[in-house]
Amino acid sequence: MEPAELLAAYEQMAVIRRTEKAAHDLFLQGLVKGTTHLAAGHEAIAVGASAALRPDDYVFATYRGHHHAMARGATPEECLAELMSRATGLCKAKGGSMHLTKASTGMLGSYAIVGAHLPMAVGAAWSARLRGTDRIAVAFFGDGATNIGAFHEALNLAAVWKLPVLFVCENNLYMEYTPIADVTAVARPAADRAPAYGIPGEVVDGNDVVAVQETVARLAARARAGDGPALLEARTYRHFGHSRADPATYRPAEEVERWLKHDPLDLARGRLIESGVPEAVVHEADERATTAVQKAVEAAKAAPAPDPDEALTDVWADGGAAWRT
Amino acid sequence: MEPAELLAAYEQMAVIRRTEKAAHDLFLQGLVKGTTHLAAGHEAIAVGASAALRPDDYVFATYRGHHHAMARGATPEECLAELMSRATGLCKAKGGSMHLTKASTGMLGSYAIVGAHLPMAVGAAWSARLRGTDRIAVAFFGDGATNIGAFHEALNLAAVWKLPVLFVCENNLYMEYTPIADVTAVARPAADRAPAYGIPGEVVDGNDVVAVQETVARLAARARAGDGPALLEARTYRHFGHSRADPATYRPAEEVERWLKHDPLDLARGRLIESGVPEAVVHEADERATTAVQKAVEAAKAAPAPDPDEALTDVWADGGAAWRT
Amino acid sequence: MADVISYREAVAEGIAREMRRDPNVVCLGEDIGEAGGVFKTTAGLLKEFGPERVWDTPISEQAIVGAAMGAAMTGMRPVAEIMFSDFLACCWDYLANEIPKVRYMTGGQVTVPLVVRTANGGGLGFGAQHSQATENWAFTVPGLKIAAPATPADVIGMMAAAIRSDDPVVFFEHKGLLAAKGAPVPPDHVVELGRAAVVREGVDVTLVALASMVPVALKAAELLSGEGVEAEVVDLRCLVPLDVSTVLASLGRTSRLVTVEENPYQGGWGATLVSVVADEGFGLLDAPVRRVAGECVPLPFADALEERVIPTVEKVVAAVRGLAAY
Amino acid sequence: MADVISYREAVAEGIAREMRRDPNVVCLGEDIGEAGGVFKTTAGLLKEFGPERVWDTPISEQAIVGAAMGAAMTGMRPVAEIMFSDFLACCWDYLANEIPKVRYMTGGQVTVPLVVRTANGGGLGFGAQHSQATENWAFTVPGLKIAAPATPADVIGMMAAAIRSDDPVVFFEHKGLLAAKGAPVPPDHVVELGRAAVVREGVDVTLVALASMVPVALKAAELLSGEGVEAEVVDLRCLVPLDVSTVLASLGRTSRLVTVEENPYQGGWGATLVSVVADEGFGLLDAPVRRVAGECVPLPFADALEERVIPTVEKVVAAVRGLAAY
Ligand SMILES: Cc1ncc(C[n+]2csc(CCOP(=O)(O)OP(=O)(O)O)c2C)c(N)n1
Ligand SMILES: Cc1ncc(C[n+]2csc(CCOP(=O)(O)OP(=O)(O)O)c2C)c(N)n1
Ligand SMILES: [Mg+2]
Ligand SMILES: [Mg+2]
Repeated sequence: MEPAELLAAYEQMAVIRRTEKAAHDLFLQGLVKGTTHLAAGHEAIAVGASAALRPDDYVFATYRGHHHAMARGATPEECLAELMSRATGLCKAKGGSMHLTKASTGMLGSYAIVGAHLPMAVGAAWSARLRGTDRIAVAFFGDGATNIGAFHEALNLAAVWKLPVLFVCENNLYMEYTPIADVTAVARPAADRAPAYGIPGEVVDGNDVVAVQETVARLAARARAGDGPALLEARTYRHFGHSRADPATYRPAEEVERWLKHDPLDLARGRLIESGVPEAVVHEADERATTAVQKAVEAAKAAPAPDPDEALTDVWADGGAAWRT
Repeated sequence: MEPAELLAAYEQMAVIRRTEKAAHDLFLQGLVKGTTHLAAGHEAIAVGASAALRPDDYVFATYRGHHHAMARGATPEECLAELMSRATGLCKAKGGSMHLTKASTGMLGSYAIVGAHLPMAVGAAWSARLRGTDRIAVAFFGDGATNIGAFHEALNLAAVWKLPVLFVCENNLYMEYTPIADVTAVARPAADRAPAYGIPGEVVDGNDVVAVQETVARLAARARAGDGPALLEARTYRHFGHSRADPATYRPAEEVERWLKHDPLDLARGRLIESGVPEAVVHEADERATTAVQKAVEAAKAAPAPDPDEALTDVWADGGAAWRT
Repeated sequence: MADVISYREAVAEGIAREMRRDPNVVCLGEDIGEAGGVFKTTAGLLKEFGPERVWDTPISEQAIVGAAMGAAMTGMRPVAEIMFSDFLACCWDYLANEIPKVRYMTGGQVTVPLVVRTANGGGLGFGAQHSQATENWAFTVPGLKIAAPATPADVIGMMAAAIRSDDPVVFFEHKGLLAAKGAPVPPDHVVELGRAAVVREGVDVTLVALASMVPVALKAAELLSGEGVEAEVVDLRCLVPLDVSTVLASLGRTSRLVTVEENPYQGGWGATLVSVVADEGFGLLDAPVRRVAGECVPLPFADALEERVIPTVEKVVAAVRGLAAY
Repeated sequence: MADVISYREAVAEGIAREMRRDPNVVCLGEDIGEAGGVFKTTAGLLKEFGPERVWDTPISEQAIVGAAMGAAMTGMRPVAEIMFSDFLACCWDYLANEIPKVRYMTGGQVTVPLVVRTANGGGLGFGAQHSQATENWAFTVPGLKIAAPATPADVIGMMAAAIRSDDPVVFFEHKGLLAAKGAPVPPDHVVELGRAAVVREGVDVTLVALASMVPVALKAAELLSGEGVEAEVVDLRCLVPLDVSTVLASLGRTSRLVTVEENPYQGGWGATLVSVVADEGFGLLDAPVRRVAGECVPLPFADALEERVIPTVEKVVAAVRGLAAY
């Protein structure tokens, strides 16, 4: 990554981090209903991958997907408005935190059933190929998803059909409250499964935005060239609990400390300074991020609630919800 | 295997072969309704494995399961009566060819949804352990089952919980009409997946009853001793088509010929003669098998049809079918 | 054009017509290519359209339907085959939680124009795991259109409508009807989804049926005619959209309703129709509403047992006779 | 004994009572051990019974329920948790094709004494994939018993009956009721499956409800009482066995039926109940039967939208008022 690119990536990560913090606070204030699964700590995966993808590629994410939505073009305001049940939300307040989607920029959805979107990404890659494009598809998922059936079916089909799809596991060491190591037969839940599908399996530091960008770029180029899928395991850690107000007390303090020291923003900042970018410039990026998110919070708060009758639209392609004639 | 054991195994295989042939003929005569999936060619896997198991172990099989039912104690008459919709059938004519079950001898069922019984076998092994026994469970399944989600979930759970369960894949190179190689990312659909679960994966000649017996005995001892599951891929070939009257024209003539020459009965017969058993003795075993199956066919034909009201029993443990009070 | 076409041939023909019209229509499923499908309902497609349009898959129902979904969201019109409708259970998450919900939960950002075709129903001695009529499973999930044709012409016409639909459609092909024959079907025959057909007129009772139960109801109507009872028979064709108007209009003439369905009584589609009628048609009814439905047991193997479970002509006749007192 | 017990605590207490009684009862599921379940409905079980009785699993719904089935067939009484009832779709094959059918298709050779517990229902802003009331899915499948308690006492009593049952039971714990409180429950409290409860007496109309809809119906009844309409409220408690007698007996007194269900109208459980009544209770009815059910859309996220979709007290009151003309 060139310094300018890295600075842009840094700022994007800073925006995501602040948006997640805002979402957390708004949840505790009762302004965000239901649940949230915050991605603070995971920013480098979304931003690094996004930097390596083309705008016309397809991305599929999980309920922990705010970072992917924003990395693929959703604004903090759109996201927060959705979380706060506003008519101006990304999904008109019909989706909520777990289903952020921005189809217009290729962010084809956040799915809340573990593993379900991996076959969808396979289908998008298949479609890209059938329509004669060289787009690729990427599915981001958690370590916990590697033990569910859909994972296995998706990887095998992608490999057999040699489709341009990347499977990117965000291994944050935990499912909800249980360590992935307790329930997985191999040490590297994703990478160690790649040989079962005859595809490359790699591990990358998911907190290093440069490493993520480079690795995804390489695997994406391979996929785009027709050499088939790959499985990437990006090691990372979440800064908040699993969801809502989970204090994550099941994680050893020493482990938390170690990972908080290995923060994606800190890492990127270090790289920026190292490459000669003045601290003041980085600071300005931080400031811009802070302001942007503050404005987004205010705008989302000010936005109107949805009309209840909106509940009876959008089932069918004609916009309606009639099930009888 | 001692010669006496091998002779018994040979006779059992001969009985199975003749029963399958009878089932085929009865189907063509319209006396067997629905469908059949014959296991002629697969006999050595059922008989070899059975010889290595204890009578109190648990076995789970597929719709292609006649050989397992008989290897685990079902008589040809019980099986054929079931296929011919007789009240005396193994499952009272409620199950049919695809669901042969003999729970009293640990043959816990034949399941017609590909892959579904693998988790059940895991559960039986878990239960064996929880109840403080050293029983093991075995799931037999086809090559096609290795690409379905339940396979993945079952193997991972068995490995994580280190359960006494063996997964035995009967790789006959085809699913229904499509070669397994066309739709599988690795060359050995079962064995090549074992590393993804950190368990042993082996390949055995599934037409050699001695090799099967020895391999299963070794893996069973391991499982019984608490060393966890294993995945065995037994190479074999079916003599009939996939089901019903399928002529299996999708298989190259050369391939068929090669495999018919590698017949499990011929192989066992060769070994018997080699080990000094007189041809006449083998011939007698053949004759006994022929007579037994002929008698079974006659008995099954003579058996009564089920009372239609039997359809309204056996849903609940109380024997009834009432869904309302 | 051949003199007659079978229901089985109509499936392949219906798909082929749409594949000729629209290059975005692709098929995927187990053994659908060279083998032409285990029911021969995709026979000839690989030959005509080649391997870039007709894809054999592993035994991976989740990947089949999940991939179809991803392709549908990105510009294709996939037609996915699930070999037996019982196996919909193996990919139920896609039918229940993903495909019917993604348009709604994204606030209308994406559409999922796909068809999931599947061989449905009993009566062939295939046992408990290969014989169910599962259209009622799909009926529990808002967001799926549900088609279940009873004739070759409807197979072609409804297949056209299903593939052209921008909404997801589950298309139930009844195994018991595959050999049924019908008149050849004119080019560009389209049967709009959600239009029931009055396939026999009558004034004494309305029989509402679907798929294989349509011929059963028609035969019952014939027998009843001999007894002086003229039954009107409505072929629903679709469960969603559900053509309530046609049913209520028929009841306006007959004042009596008997539904004929292969689903088990508990949770069968007839229940929903009856509940609409018990509300909106209360004033029309002269007699109790009867449902001739499957018994609430798994499907048994033996013919004699299966007949005890699945509705038959005799059971329909008996149900109608039972209303004579009113 | 504490003064009150919450529905949430009642789940853990109900399981614990049976685990104390019977060493063959074991639990498995995601995050049920140390974490006590994401809804804290298994809190304390690991501590009391240890890791050989309480097993954390990978995210593998098929393996969880499939393993429970294999264990149940071989002498154990497993209690499997599926975290949200929406995820039943991920192991639907076991619920639809395996567990309810194996006894029947083996001619009665095996039984499957297991409980699948799951957090059900909406109203909490969890969105389309975590909010469904899916008891109607199970209701399409003969061979499953279906329990859905509305009070802490019933949770304990029905949990005892479910775990002791030799038949498979799907046990729906309503997320919206978890915080509800009730009186402490005496030792060995067992509520037989298939017995509805008349939870309020009345003579003008019968409201039949289940789980979280029971308090909704009760509140509606109170409001209606102020208008001079006395509603009888029946808590069904189970869908299978379905207590038709209690409902018909109530109708004998009231002649009017309104069902209150969280399922979508299409394919909801109320439909089957109404169809029984439209047949066997035809002579009792003075008015149309009304179903207050979920709208036929996925569950939306925002509170304002979700309330538009799920039955509310107002909707029940309006439905009953609508019958005043009869
Ligand atoms: C099929 C399914 N099972 C269970 C859940 C409940 N659940 C939601 S998130 C989660 C943990 C997922 O862990 P992981 O895949 O590691 O992702 P992370 O949350 O750590 O990003 C679970 C079990 C679900 N959503 N879907
Ligand atoms: C989940 C599921 N999908 C599809 C089928 C239809 N089907 C029955 S047998 C079969 C082929 C299975 O092949 P394999 O596992 O190799 O076993 P074999 O028949 O060769 O013994 C298929 C696709 C099924 N029964 N279950
Ligand atoms: Mg994780
Ligand atoms: Mg095979």
